[in-house]
Amino acid sequence: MSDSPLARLNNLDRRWIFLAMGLSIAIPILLKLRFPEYPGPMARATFNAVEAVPEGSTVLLSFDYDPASAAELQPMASALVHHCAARKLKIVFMALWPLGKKQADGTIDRVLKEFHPGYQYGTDYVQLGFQSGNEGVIKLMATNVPEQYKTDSSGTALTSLPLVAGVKDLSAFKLVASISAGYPGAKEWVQYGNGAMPEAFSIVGGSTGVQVSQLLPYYPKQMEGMLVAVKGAAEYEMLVEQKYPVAKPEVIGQGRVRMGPQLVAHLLMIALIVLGNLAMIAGRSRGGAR
Amino acid sequence: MLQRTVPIMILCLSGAVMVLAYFITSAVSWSETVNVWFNVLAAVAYVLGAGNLLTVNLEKISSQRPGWGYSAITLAAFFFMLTVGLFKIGAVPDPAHPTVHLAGDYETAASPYGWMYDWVFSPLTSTMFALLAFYVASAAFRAFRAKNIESILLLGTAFIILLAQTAAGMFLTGWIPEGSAFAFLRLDWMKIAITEYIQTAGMRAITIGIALGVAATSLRLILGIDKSYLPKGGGAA
Amino acid sequence: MTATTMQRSLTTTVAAALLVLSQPALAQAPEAATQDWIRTDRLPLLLVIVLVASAVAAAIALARSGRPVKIRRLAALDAVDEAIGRATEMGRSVLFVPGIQDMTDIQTVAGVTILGRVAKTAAEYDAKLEVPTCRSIVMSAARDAVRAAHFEAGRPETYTDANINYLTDEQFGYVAAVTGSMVRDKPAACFYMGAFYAESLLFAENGNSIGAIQIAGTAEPSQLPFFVAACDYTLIGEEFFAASAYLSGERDQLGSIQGQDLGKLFAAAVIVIGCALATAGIWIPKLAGGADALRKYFGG
Amino acid sequence: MNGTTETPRPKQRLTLLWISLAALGASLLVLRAAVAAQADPTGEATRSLWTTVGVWTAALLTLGILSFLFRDNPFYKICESILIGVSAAYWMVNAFWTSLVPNLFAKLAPTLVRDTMLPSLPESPTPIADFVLACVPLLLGIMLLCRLVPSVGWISSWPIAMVIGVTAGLKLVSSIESDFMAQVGATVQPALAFDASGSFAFWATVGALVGIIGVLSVLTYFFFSVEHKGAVGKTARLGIWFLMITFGGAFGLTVMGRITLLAQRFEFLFRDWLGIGG
Repeated sequence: MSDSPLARLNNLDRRWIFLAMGLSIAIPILLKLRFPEYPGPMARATFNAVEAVPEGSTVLLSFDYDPASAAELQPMASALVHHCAARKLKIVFMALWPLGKKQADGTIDRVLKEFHPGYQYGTDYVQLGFQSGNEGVIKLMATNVPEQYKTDSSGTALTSLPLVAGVKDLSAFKLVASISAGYPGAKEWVQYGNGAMPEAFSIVGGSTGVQVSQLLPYYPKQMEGMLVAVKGAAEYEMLVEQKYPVAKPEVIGQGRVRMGPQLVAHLLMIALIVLGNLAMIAGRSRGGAR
Repeated sequence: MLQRTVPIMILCLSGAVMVLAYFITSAVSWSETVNVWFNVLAAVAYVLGAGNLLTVNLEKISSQRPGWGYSAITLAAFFFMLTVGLFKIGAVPDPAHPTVHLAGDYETAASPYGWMYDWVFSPLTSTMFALLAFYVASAAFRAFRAKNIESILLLGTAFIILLAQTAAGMFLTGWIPEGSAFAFLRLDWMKIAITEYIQTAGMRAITIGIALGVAATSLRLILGIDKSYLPKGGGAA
Repeated sequence: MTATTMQRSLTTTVAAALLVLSQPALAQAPEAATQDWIRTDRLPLLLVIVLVASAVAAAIALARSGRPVKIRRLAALDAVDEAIGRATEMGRSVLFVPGIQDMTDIQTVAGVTILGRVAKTAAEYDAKLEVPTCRSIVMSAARDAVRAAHFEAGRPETYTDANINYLTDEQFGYVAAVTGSMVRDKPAACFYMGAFYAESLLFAENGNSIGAIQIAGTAEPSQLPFFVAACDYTLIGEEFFAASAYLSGERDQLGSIQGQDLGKLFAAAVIVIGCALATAGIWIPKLAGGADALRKYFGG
Repeated sequence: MNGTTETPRPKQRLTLLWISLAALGASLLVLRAAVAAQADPTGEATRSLWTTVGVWTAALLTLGILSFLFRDNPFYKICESILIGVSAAYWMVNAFWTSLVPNLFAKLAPTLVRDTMLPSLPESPTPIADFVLACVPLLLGIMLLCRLVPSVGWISSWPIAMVIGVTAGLKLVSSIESDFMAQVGATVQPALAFDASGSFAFWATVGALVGIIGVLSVLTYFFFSVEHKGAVGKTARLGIWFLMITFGGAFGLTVMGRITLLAQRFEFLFRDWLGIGG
């Protein structure tokens, strides 16, 4: 057989492809490669939405995901909390998913206490925790927060926590962010939170790659910013870190670390598609000559 | 008659009842009730499944067919998991009712069942799932060939989306100003346009078609036109 | 005798159950009496169901009356005979995967009816047909369907339960076992007909690596791209549901496919009229109201 | 029929390799466990011992599944056999405790179940109704199991017929309501778009038109009773193009998630097992 090397690719043992795929994911993980990101319009819109909140205002962060989606969503949650704290915004944490409260606790420990030790519980941030009821929780909070949350997650009455003592309804917040892995999540916040009082606050959302199509219709009208999966987190991290650097980049750089294997593997896929077609053309031209 | 007519009658009747129940106020919960029944039925049917699993593997072992050792491993794993799960061996007692052994929590990491789930079941299934990363690559290499317009559209779209998914997309086209007349050449713009307009339209039409297909299939069954599910001839074993 | 008594006891039990089921309603009778006993909010849906159902029924009636039924060819189904024939020639088996859901998914029901047709051809060719299942009840139903197919093919003696087996309910456990047996037994034809999720590509890529002809059919939109890319033929969504009727070749069933077409015509008409109204409504607000009403009726 | 004598040599060598690898892993495991037990005499060791054994088991099983990519081999076959056995039992146990116990046994014999399995089971206000209702699935189940007895095996098609009938009825309604009607309704929209200031919006109009034409052309592709010729053929062809773009896009969007899955397995192998790259 005297086929050209390209044409011979048509009979390539697919195990070489497997090996290439394995290496393209393993090596970036082992070397913890971080590539620069080029923030897209959605990430920039999210960044600008947080920047637009006046210093000292209160924001509401809803952790609507569980450990299963944490790989995709935790990096953006960490960056968002750091961004808010760096801007000296008061943060109220809550969760529409039962396991979301744990995710929020972890973020408070790893980001807020680590990088912003000055943040005091009760005056600078409050953890409301999880309440069942899905969109019902949002609906009630839109008119009456103390009715939905009588206490914070550790049982302290809201009235004895200065930050939330005076909160009546959702209009107390200047920004609502929902990091969500599905129902209930950012979509419900738009429909029932923003729907109840369209002018009171802006909404930004984080989403997994799978359910992004559900949220696209709301961006950018009802939802000012949107972060999609690890990629969105990486872009947003880039913006946040440029303006508010941190001592330990591994906490706020998780998105970009996770994008390392993604970038290499995606480029490999693209190369494979190109190679496959070149091989086909090479093989075909020989076939035609015969 | 019992073998052909009765099943058809059962099928038609239960189908028609479920359709009507959806419109009758007092019957709205019927679908939930039936759902619970079927879950119980599926649980009872495990007797058949487990029986089949046993027969097949025991037969292999007793006749010493090639690979009988693997059958033995399957059965050993099966019985171990079944025993620690059904009898809740090593389960953590319920603090409210410490005397009732079977009320204990058998799914925690501290019990054998939970351990098996965490360190055997879960890594095996998630690695099986992760194999897909390799297969998407080999499928892309093999199947995405520009043979005709259809395949060019298929691979072209996949190509654009793959590029737009990473920093490479912004690197290549990010310099095109967003407000300009050429903004549609930006990969992030293309990705949104493809997913939001073309994919939405395609998926909508597929869904409408599927809905009609489901409806027609259901009608064929309820009207007794499609009887292919019925057994014919002698007793079942 | 036992059968009749059993049947009688069944009827009484079902009657008792129905009585019990309606008890909560009876208990609330005082208020219920003032309420509607029919869900009036669902009447628009009822109307559309009646419309679709009567379209299908009318098409079936027309087909019965002797009107010629023309259905376009479906390449994937024309390939079924060829694939099984090839497997027979090569002395290899045929693999049929009826999806990973239980019989409570209509896709599995459709998959099992297609299995019946495939099994009939396989029985005629005397090809070995392997059906691994992911659910116990599907195993039972598949055995019934394949046995019936052997009877229809006039070869009941060649049927055996041994090739239709339950493996495990776990999605990836099932995949591990099926792909493992694929590379070991090297079936020459693989059919994937039913509800599929992430395993679609695992099957299709392994089937390809052993050189099998692969024919897939599913109504799971998220998995269609993988089957389309990696299989030789794919029944896309609605085609999958038409397949069992198409393969049966019976007039009634073919008629019902034409009924589906009437349903699509209806959908297209609503879309065209609605969009025209909505577009005209930009200038004439009254017409926009008409489009809104239409959209609201359909719950969009 | 003795297959082993005919087994080609390379295969035996591979088996030997796996066995020695497994032996090496096991001895390392024992060593590490022994060190751990000595370092931690407070009793926490047993817990961490089991976690260590767990990490090693999981790592070996992960490698076993991955080895399938190279070729089918005994290591994969062992993993496959374990997975079938464990997962079949897992779902059966799951069905027993979440379905049979609360929905069948608790209804048939509430007192017994409360005493032995579910102490927190509340008293039912309608015990007799519960009992009768629970008999239905029990009866269906018994009929299904009749297939084990050849003489009455035919009766097992009755419960299957009921499952199919109920499914057909439920899906007929739900597919028309949430798929057919909702999607048709969502497609109804103006074909021209203007922005807030009232001027013509080019791209939004293109988007709206693409949406409407896309749905109609793909629907045309699905027509069965008309041959795809002439105008219908051309429209159907356009429909296929829409389908191909839809599928290509979906394929591309799925890749990221699949890579994440594999990256997580690698992270487990590197960090939790080998302790590198942490």
